[in-house]
Amino acid sequence: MDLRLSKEDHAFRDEVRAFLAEHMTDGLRRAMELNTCFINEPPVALAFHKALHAKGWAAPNWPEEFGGTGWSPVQRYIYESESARVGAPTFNDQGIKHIGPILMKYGTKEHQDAYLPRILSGEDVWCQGYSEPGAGSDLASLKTRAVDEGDHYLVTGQKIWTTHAHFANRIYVLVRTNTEGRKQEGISFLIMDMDLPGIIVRPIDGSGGDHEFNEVFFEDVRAPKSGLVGEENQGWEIAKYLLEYERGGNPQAARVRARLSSVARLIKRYADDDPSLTLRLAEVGTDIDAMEMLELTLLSDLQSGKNPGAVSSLLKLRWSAMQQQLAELALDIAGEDALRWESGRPLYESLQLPPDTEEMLGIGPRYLNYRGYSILGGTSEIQTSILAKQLLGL
Amino acid sequence: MDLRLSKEDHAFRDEVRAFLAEHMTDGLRRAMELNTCFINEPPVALAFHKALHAKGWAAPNWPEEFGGTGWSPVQRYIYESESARVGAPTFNDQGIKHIGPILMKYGTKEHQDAYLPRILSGEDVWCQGYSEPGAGSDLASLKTRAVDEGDHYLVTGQKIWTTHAHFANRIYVLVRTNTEGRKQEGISFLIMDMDLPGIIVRPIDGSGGDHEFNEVFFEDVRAPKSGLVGEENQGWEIAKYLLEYERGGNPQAARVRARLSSVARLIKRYADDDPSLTLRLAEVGTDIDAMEMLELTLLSDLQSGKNPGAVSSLLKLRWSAMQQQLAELALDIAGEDALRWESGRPLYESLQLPPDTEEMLGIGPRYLNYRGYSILGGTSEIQTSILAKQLLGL
Amino acid sequence: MDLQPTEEQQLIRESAEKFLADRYGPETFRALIDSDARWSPDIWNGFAELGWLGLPFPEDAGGFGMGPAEVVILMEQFGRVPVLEPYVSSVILCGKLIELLGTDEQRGALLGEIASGQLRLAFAHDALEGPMTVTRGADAFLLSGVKRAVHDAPMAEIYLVSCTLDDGTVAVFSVPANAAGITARSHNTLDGRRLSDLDFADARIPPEARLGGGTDGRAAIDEATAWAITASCADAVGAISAMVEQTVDYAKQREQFGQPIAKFQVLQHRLVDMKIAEEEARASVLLAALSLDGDAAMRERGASGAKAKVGRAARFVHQAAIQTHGAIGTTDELMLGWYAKRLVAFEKQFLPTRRHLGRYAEIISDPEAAAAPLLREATA
Amino acid sequence: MDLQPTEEQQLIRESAEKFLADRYGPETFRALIDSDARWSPDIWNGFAELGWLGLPFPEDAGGFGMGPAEVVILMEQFGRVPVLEPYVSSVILCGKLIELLGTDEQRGALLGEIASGQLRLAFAHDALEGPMTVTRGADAFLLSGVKRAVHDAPMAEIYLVSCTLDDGTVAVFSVPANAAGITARSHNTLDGRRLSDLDFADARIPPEARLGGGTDGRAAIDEATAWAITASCADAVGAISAMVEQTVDYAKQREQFGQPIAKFQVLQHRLVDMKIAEEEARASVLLAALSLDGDAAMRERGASGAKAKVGRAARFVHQAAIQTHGAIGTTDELMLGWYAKRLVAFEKQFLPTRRHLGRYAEIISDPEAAAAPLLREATA
Repeated sequence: MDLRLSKEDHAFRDEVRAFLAEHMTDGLRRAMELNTCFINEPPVALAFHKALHAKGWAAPNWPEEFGGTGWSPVQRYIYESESARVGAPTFNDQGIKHIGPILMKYGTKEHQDAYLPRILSGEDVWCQGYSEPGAGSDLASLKTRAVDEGDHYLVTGQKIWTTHAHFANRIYVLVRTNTEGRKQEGISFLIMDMDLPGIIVRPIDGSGGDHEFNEVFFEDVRAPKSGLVGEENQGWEIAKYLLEYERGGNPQAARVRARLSSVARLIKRYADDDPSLTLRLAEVGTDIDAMEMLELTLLSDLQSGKNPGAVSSLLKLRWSAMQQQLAELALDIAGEDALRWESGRPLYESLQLPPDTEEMLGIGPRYLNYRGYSILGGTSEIQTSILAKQLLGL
Repeated sequence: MDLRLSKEDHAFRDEVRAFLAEHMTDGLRRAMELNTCFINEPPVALAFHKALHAKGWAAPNWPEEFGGTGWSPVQRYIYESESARVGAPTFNDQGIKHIGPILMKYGTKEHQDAYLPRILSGEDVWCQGYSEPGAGSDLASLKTRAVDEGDHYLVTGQKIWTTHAHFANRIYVLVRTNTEGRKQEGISFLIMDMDLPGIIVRPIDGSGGDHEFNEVFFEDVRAPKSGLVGEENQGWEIAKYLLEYERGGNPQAARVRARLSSVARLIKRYADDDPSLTLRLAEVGTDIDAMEMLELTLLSDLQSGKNPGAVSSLLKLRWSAMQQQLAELALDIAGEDALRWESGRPLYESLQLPPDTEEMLGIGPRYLNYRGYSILGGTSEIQTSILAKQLLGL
Repeated sequence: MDLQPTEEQQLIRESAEKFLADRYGPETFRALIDSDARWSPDIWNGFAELGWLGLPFPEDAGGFGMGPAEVVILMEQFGRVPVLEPYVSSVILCGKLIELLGTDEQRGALLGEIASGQLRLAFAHDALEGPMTVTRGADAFLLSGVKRAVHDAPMAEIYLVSCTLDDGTVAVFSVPANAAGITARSHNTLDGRRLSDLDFADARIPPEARLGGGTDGRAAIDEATAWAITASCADAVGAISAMVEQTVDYAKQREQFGQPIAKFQVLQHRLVDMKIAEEEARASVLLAALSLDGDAAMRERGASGAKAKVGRAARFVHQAAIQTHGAIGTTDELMLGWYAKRLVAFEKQFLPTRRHLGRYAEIISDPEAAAAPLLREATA
Repeated sequence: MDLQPTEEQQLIRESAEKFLADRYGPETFRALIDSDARWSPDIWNGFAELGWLGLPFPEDAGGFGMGPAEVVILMEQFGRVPVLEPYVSSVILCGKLIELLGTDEQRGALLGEIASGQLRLAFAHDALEGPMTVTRGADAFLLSGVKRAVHDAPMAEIYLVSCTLDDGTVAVFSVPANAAGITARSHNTLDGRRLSDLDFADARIPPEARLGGGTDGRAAIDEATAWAITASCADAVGAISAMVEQTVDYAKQREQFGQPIAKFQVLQHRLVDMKIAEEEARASVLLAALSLDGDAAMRERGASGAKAKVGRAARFVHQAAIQTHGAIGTTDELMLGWYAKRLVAFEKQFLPTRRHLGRYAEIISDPEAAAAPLLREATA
């Protein structure tokens, strides 16, 4: 057992670092540091994405035949980790990480030709219409109806928690096409253009002051049947494939380490005299070490062609907790200064202040937003119940 | 609202303090400080109990007609608190706090005349036969059978977790007299002499090294019918009355405060340089303050003749946690010295060491034994579920 | 020993419940949050009419002579709204400071105006650091420097400003907000209120503006601060209790997997833990309140103990309440988000939770102090 | 980057499982616990036959040249018994110290005897304080003073004793346990093992008994201690994993209220948290093991990080396991109580959890160190 990179992987890491050093401009770094949301807003990332696209690195997780990089698991891990370590933005993860893989597996040739290149190029921004007001953790009880009207579906209903619907020009939606039998069996997977008449987007104000989520209403939307992915009523299977992707597909260690490092910097600057804060930092540090080892074990399994087993819920559960602990620790370090509130968003556009004053203004919003880590994408309670089955056979 | 004692109560407190100052000898104090169990062993307390009895204070919770003190709720609180504060022992709580009140409410005149004076005088020591190997939290599923054989019951079965059965000459037992209908409805309450043929006591070694608990086997024991308390099959009602008594009937604040103070002394002596330990002590201190206020609110309600409501589960749950936290904190203060193990019991008889070396040897056993606080007398999980119903209507 | 609420205390609670339910519902709160001022003169007048603005002042100074127990009963109801108006700043912190430190003349001039609703004050104290310089001129003090994060300053007509003089005594000056030489830079706060950083540039303060003549202000500042901490702890208990109540209600009606989520044992137990945290927090506020008439050590133990305990409860409860609500809990769609922000702000005001725990730790690490029962000697 | 166990590593694990299942069941454990010696020469010889007593030593010194990964695999199985024999003291701590510090001659004389099972050692080091005085005589060192709490000393034939000399260097002496001038007072430990307090009264130590001639022993002591900490963390992971497994099994079969208690959601979630703690603890031990071939900073980060993390897991798991078992969990009727005691003892040996957390905190509070990924550069 060994944690050393091979010479080839090490050289690849150097190449990634060189790319990042060139394209992470000061402005981009500041914008990312002042980001208080889970993900960055698409406009921030567009220029960076175009540089990636020009280098052929727009889709690290896609096979070469679809314009991806065709990287090995280790290369992909290195790329994602180095990007996260320097705080590089992501552009349209819903396109690249989610609907892209879905279309490669379940889409027609027409779907693939129409959508995949526009995801790579950055022309299309996607959002995901899954959750509904009455269907959160219990996703399968969703009610948005799609009624077959010959050449189109008539879609009525409501989605909620739709991240960045206000930036997206495409949406993929789970709709109910059958109300009989098991609720999982009447769900279909449908893609639509956001400018279809009857699609209405209403913002949801996060208590951290950010507009990240939306409600999306479908009022008698005539959705072309060409948007059906897979078979009718096959949507649950497709969504499960995607959820699996969502919950464990991406290495998080470097991302959480970057936050650890930035909180370490906060302590040095503002609270060097309080050992209780440093000890809390250290506890999270040991947690990250352990989880990174589990992540690397998963990577090692993948690399050896093994089935990595049921760790995606475990990783989601634990990384969420660490992100929250670090945001909470930052709040405690900041003292009363964290009470000052700037309501303009994005912060990098609203603020004109010295760097360390700016930095304080992100701490409160981030603490509040990050409470969502243990909720969105499957609550910690749900993940724990999944693990009770998967890990312990309960 | 006011926390000041009335002049009369204040004078009473002085009287209690004077009594305790006289009868808490150095030897008794040492024995109590080296006690690592939940309760003290009866022999330690006998002399002290006789002094109490001589003063008419043997049964602070009994009405005067049965030889009790007839104290007001506040006086009783003061007495219990002052006793706990100086670490005074209790003698045969099972007699005075449990079976005594039961017999006053459910016993015949014969029961009362036969048993109550001998509890007061210290001649009788009682133990409680409730739990069984398969009936812990789910007490009502108990299986020990008592079959009516005319002039006696034939009792067969097994009890477990019987505290101090090896000291007791009497036992009160829940037995099954009916196997039909709801399981609660076939239970009777029976008292027996421990020297009846067929009663066998087997010690259970606690992992803290103490012998506090026992299994009690009933092998065709012929128990006189005169031992039936209340009606046949009324046992569950009687036990519930007693459980209510057990779970909230006694003020705990002073007892836990005494431990807080002793842990504060440990920190001063061994770990003055580690602020993390002092902060943990302080957290428990604020917890004790809050719970003592709730206890005093209960007392105030009692004093005004109000029904105090459902707080006994809450008090049990929280005091247990605090006792455990303090035992854990002591363990952390003690460092490697707490690894030295003296297996002789009681410690005050086994040890001949300087006082602060002695004190170290109680810390490990106490930590281990005190894990039982959140288990015995109703687990914390059960208490929490009771509170979900009582406090929140869930 | 008596912890039963008096009839008067019950009346205060009931009238607060009624007034706030009638006049200060979520719509009113949201309207104020969307306003620049972040407070309502109309509501403030209502408080005055009900006698709340003079509640703890002596009757001879236009007040109602009520004690800490009455204040915490009222404050808990305020926290359930949560009330945005500067009650703690004006009435408790500055009002008590004037009462404790001021001359009869100063008390007469100021307390009555507070009680009648005409005057609001803010305390420019900056307990963490005091970068002020004071020069004693011929006929006035000259103040220069900065007071940061003065809560509720934007709605105050008078600032009380603390300064250490050259003789080492601490002076508290009563200064009109619009006095020459004072500039305020105002900010919104995380919980929807307002604060200012005050710049003093040779601001001239006449000697008679010093509270209490030549008396050192330290003891009065400490005592008034203990009152304010206790009041703000009670406010936090109000927010906690509203969160617990709303979370229990939500769990009973929100269905997932075909049943109310309140049926899930993990949630049941968490809700119980939240309720217990509420009860404990309330109990420690009562202890703090009943310690305010004691000596300085007792007051500090009560106030710091409550701040530490309520701070811990505040954090656990707001996090658990959000988690139990799920995604909706992370938004401003319900009042929940505002309670959470109130509690975050609570933890930071008057020094953070862990600093108070540290103060309490210093007291309790003395074994004698740790052993002392809460029931006190009868007064002679 | 490869974290797949090799075939050899799987073999070590399987042979350990088999040997311990056959030869070291609960009855054997209990018989040893009831004995005065608290270890079994027979078992020890079995270890020797399987090559475990020389596992990490170089092949030219009679060992098998295995690395830290193999050691932690074996130790985890030891922790599942839990093995009472002084493996960490003799083989890892003293063995590694001899390997790292000793001259070729000393390595030749001692390591082979350890590997063959003829020799057990204990390290008299007392990291907390060193109340020893050393006088350099004409032909010998004279040692006086006390070494407290020397673990496994009662079954050792040789003590390694650390001393600071007058020139400031740290010497480690290899001293026969029965040498004149040494008195041992032995005690049982909480987890059923043995330790001694050693009194030295002008004990004469010939110069050739000093390991490594004149070399300062500090670096070797630190490195050997990092090995021992890592090994003892792996042992704790074994005890943790046994507790988790037995608690899950118990919850599945123990019925209350008409169903297995494993059906209660609160218990299910706690069992999951226990299992996660186990996985995390094992992962951080692996990191510590794979850091032992790095520089001193990397070793310390690995070892202290693991001690802190496994310590936290150990406490949570043993408390949760006892609670889930109910009253039977507080007794010695099941093996559970012995695992709990093993884990309590683990936390205290080689400095307690919070001291290691403090060490790790010093490292990680540097933002650069905090940001560094675990994957390392390829060696040139």
